[in-house]
Amino acid sequence: MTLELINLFYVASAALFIFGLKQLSSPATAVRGNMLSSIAMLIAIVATLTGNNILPWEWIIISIAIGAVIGGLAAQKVAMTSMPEMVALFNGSGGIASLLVAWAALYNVDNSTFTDITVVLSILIGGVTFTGSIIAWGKLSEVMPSGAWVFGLQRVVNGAILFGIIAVAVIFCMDPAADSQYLYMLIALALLFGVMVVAPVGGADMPVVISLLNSYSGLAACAAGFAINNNILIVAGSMVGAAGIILTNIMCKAMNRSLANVLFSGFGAVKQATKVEGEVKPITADDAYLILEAAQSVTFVPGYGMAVAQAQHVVRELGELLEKNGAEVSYAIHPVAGRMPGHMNVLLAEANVPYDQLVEMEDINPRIEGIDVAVVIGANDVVNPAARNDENSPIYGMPIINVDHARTVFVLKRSMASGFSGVDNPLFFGDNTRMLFGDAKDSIATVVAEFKG
Amino acid sequence: MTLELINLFYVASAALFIFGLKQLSSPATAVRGNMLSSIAMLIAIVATLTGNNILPWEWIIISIAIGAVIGGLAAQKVAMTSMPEMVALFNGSGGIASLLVAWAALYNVDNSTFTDITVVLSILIGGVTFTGSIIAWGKLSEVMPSGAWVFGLQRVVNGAILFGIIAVAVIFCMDPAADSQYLYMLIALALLFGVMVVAPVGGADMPVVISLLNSYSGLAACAAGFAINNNILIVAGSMVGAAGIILTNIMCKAMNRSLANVLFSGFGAVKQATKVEGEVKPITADDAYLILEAAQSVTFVPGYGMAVAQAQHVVRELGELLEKNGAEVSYAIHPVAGRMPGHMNVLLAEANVPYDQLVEMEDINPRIEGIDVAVVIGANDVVNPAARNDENSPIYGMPIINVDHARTVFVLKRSMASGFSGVDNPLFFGDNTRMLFGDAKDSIATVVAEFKG
Amino acid sequence: MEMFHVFLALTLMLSIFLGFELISKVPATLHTPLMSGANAISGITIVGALIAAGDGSDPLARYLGAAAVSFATINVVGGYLVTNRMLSMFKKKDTSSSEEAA
Amino acid sequence: MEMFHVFLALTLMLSIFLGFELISKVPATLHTPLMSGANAISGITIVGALIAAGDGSDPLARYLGAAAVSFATINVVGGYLVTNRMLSMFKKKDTSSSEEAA
Ligand SMILES: NC(=O)c1ccc[n+]([C@@H]2O[C@H](COP(=O)([O-])OP(=O)(O)OC[C@H]3O[C@@H](n4cnc5c(N)ncnc54)[C@H](OP(=O)(O)O)[C@@H]3O)[C@@H](O)[C@H]2O)c1
Ligand SMILES: NC(=O)c1ccc[n+]([C@@H]2O[C@H](COP(=O)([O-])OP(=O)(O)OC[C@H]3O[C@@H](n4cnc5c(N)ncnc54)[C@H](OP(=O)(O)O)[C@@H]3O)[C@@H](O)[C@H]2O)c1
Repeated sequence: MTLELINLFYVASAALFIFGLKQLSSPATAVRGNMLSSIAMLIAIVATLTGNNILPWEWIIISIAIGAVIGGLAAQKVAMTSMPEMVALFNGSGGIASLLVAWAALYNVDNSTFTDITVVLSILIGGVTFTGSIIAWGKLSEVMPSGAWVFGLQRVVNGAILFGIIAVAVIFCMDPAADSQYLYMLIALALLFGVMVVAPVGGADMPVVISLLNSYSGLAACAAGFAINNNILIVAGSMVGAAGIILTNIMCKAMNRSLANVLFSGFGAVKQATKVEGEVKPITADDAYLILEAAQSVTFVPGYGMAVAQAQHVVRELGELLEKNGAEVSYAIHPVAGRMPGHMNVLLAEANVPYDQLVEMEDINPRIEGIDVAVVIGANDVVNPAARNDENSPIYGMPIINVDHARTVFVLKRSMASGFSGVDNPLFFGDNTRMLFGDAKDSIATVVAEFKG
Repeated sequence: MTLELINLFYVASAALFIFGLKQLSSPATAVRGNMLSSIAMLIAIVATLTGNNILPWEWIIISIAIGAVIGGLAAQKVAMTSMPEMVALFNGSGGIASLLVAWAALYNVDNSTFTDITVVLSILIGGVTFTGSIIAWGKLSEVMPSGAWVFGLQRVVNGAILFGIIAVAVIFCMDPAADSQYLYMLIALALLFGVMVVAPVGGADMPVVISLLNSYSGLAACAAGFAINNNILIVAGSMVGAAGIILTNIMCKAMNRSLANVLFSGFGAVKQATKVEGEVKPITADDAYLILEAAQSVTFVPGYGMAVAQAQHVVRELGELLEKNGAEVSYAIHPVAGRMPGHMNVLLAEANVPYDQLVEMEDINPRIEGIDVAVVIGANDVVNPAARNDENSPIYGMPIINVDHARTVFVLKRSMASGFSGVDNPLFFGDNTRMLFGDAKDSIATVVAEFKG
Repeated sequence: MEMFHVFLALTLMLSIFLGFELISKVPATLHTPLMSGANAISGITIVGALIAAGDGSDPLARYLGAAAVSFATINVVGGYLVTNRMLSMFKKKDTSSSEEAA
Repeated sequence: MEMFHVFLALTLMLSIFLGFELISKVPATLHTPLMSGANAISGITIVGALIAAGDGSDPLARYLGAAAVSFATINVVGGYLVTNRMLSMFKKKDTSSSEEAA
């Protein structure tokens, strides 16, 4: 095909990507949207393959086969609870791919300064995304220590690296060559910088970092698109960039923190909340059963603990039993419950909870007074009333699900330990709160057994 | 400036157009949005003027001056009630401008076939838009007879014109020249076709046609953009095209008719609604005052009659008096009340009614049972319960404001005449309906006078 | 077909999608100003008029261009002014709203 | 700077705006699949890899390109498959939802 025709196919491909994303706006059409998007990708790839100057065929087949096997296996094997790690790794491989593309583009003879600048950008963004993602993955999967890695001269060192990057980039652009030593220095510095930027962020804040790196992997593709004058890379890359930035933003807002705060400061260490005191009223699964049996309306509020306990299936079972028993059942989902946006939704969907039973925070709060029992399953920060009442709390201002306003609250967790933010939770001492200690899956399974007789 | 730099300014201009449209999404920011959009236009014009091959300066100054004076005067003089006519005229001038641009583009030496095709498209769309808009303006302003102009062989004649256009276009593209006789034929046919397409549509359906022509004026700009390889014309033209199509769609949906039905068939002539019979209970302005004085909640439902009577100012005055009197006052706006989308909103805004007192149909209907008095001011079709109940009615299925569910309904109109659709209105015979006959402005002014003393 | 025609097609495709997304967010209250605002924006043909008439050698091209400039300017000036006039009338509750009363 | 760089910039600008409009409509329920879907789309660099590596004469360019193709393919294949796996789990009430019960 001529270059013009190939590019016309790219236009068609871009339109399909857009249609695909449009259909992601509802769970009912989302599967089709993903399908359309993959067809768009196929069109772009096939159109490219018809061009003249491409890799030799054997090389293409082998490299695609390798990638397809790895990607396919990963997609099939990954547990829904490990999606954050998987996304992190994919971000990394997107980043390194863009870095390599930009590097290879240097071997083209007719590069202008404009192109060189975009090559440098692509290498930088791609490199940072690559190593940053690996560190994020390591911290999340606890292959590496997940704490914030802080040392005295951190700012100075990072400043020096940044300065080095700029200097080397300028020197390289003045005399660019594919085998310039400055190129190697640039790549090394970008990779190093990725490590240095992500390492000081605590494992707990990784989801925000991952989403940001998601965005970067898109921007890297954009930059690579400029480097090789390719439109479809720019269109698709921008979409990915927008997705990452929007999700990052949603998470920061839902935690009531700024992005800078997430990236540049450890959490919880500094601020001190008002000490919480009071009496804790534990309850046994048997007694919980009796109360649930009598309830007219029950709402489940899942959190990270449900993912840890893998309790979603028994929760769905309990939900169905309660419905059969005549109660109205809903699932209230906080935007940052769990460890990534939409985490709880995916787990519950996996357990076959219909998505029209899921209720968002803004919709449940106005009617929570009318709920008989709110069952908090391994959630903690997202139901912490201190966010509403205690101005000294580090999470003050974070919007929460007001379970303390329900008639009765059950909190299922293993101990009195605090959640992700390390902040005490006055909910546990509330008059209408009963603590059901133990692994969430076990506790619920016991209640389910009682129901079944 | 170099062509590259000019085009970079076009990119900036396009971004500003987009920002401007984004700010149109709320009345609070809309003024700023319009401002941004005009700055975008200015940037595009100034950047273009720095190019080499432009019209001689004297010509430019004179032609801009002429246009600016006409446009400026029109904008200042037009009454808010005549906005539909004004928009129609502007559509026309946009269309003819695109036609002329495409024509002038033929004098460039290096035209490809692709360019010729886009020139033809631009001439066609521009020409149809021009004469179509003039006819639409004529019918709306009643300079021309506003009925549907129908004659026996219409389809045959229109088919022949269309065939002629295609034939001439093909011949012209095979041997294009700026002074080809086929060009003149093409222009003449396009102008004729515009007349023939709009003439058979009744004056009453003109708003839909105007909105459609709005869209066409944008598409004509797009086509002109292709003809002269200009990006900013394409970006801006697409936005206009989208706006027109979306509004056309909204109108058709709110009337429960298809676009084809609007364009190709007279209205009301064919279908026959169930005959309405019953007793009409008139009321005097004095009695209406007594009831309003005692009302806790009043909602005004304005329609085309309010525009005719120019009653918006007294309505606002009455609203304020009722509020002082302790009643809750709202204005319920049907999406196709009046003669163009948003017509009532503009009139009420002109009379200083705050926009947060305006309520949309979907929001008023669920709570209309709780309203003491619904005051229908020159509205008819948009409150016709036949649309809900009478399957034989031509307007059956059109969503309406359910004023008949309010405790009391006042209908202000001059006679028992039907509205725009020519359909009888059972509302007038309702148990809780009182007819306040007379010009809406006079009737309301009387009530206001009673209130004042 | 040349390469920049493809670019133009891409621009068209993206702009149309974007236009639909943006405009469908405009609330019903602002639909009339939206129409006149669209009139103003369609005046962008003025750019085309300046270029197309300048490129040609023939005097007729200039007449056509000059006429096109005039027509497009009507849209630009008239459209933005009347839209601004309309939009300035939209006020929220509790802004000074009672001076203009008749 | 050449003309097509300007075109690329325009494409970038339009795509970013469009991206924001489209993605901000994705409901919270689908945010996790959105992330993995974005992973898949970012695999578009595979197109860049095929081209960049083919254009160069140097064998190193080929190694780089081949590696890039592999990495990008991981994203494409893995991303679409896992997104599809996730999305297929989202069901409405009253579809056959009880077979899989443990
Ligand atoms: N979703 C996102 O996108 C995202 C992104 C970044 C940060 N975050 C943050 O993550 C937090 C999410 O809040 P969250 O309420 O979901 O979780 P959380 O505050 O981290 O609390 C989880 C709770 O689950 C309990 N738990 C753990 N394993 C359990 C098991 N096997 N059985 C029962 N309980 C168990 C833990 O208590 P025990 O140890 O006592 O059992 C813990 O208190 C927020 O602070 C949010 O800001 C979320
Ligand atoms: N808004 C749009 O975008 C749009 C577009 C296309 C079509 N339409 C159509 O237009 C119609 C709009 O409905 P509508 O209810 O607003 O208007 P309508 O159905 O046309 O009724 C207007 C009523 O106002 C009365 N009226 C006229 N002058 C009056 C005066 N000076 N004082 C008091 N009353 C007066 C007339 O009755 P009297 O003669 O007895 O006084 C008439 O029944 C719908 O059918 C809609 O489909 C609207």
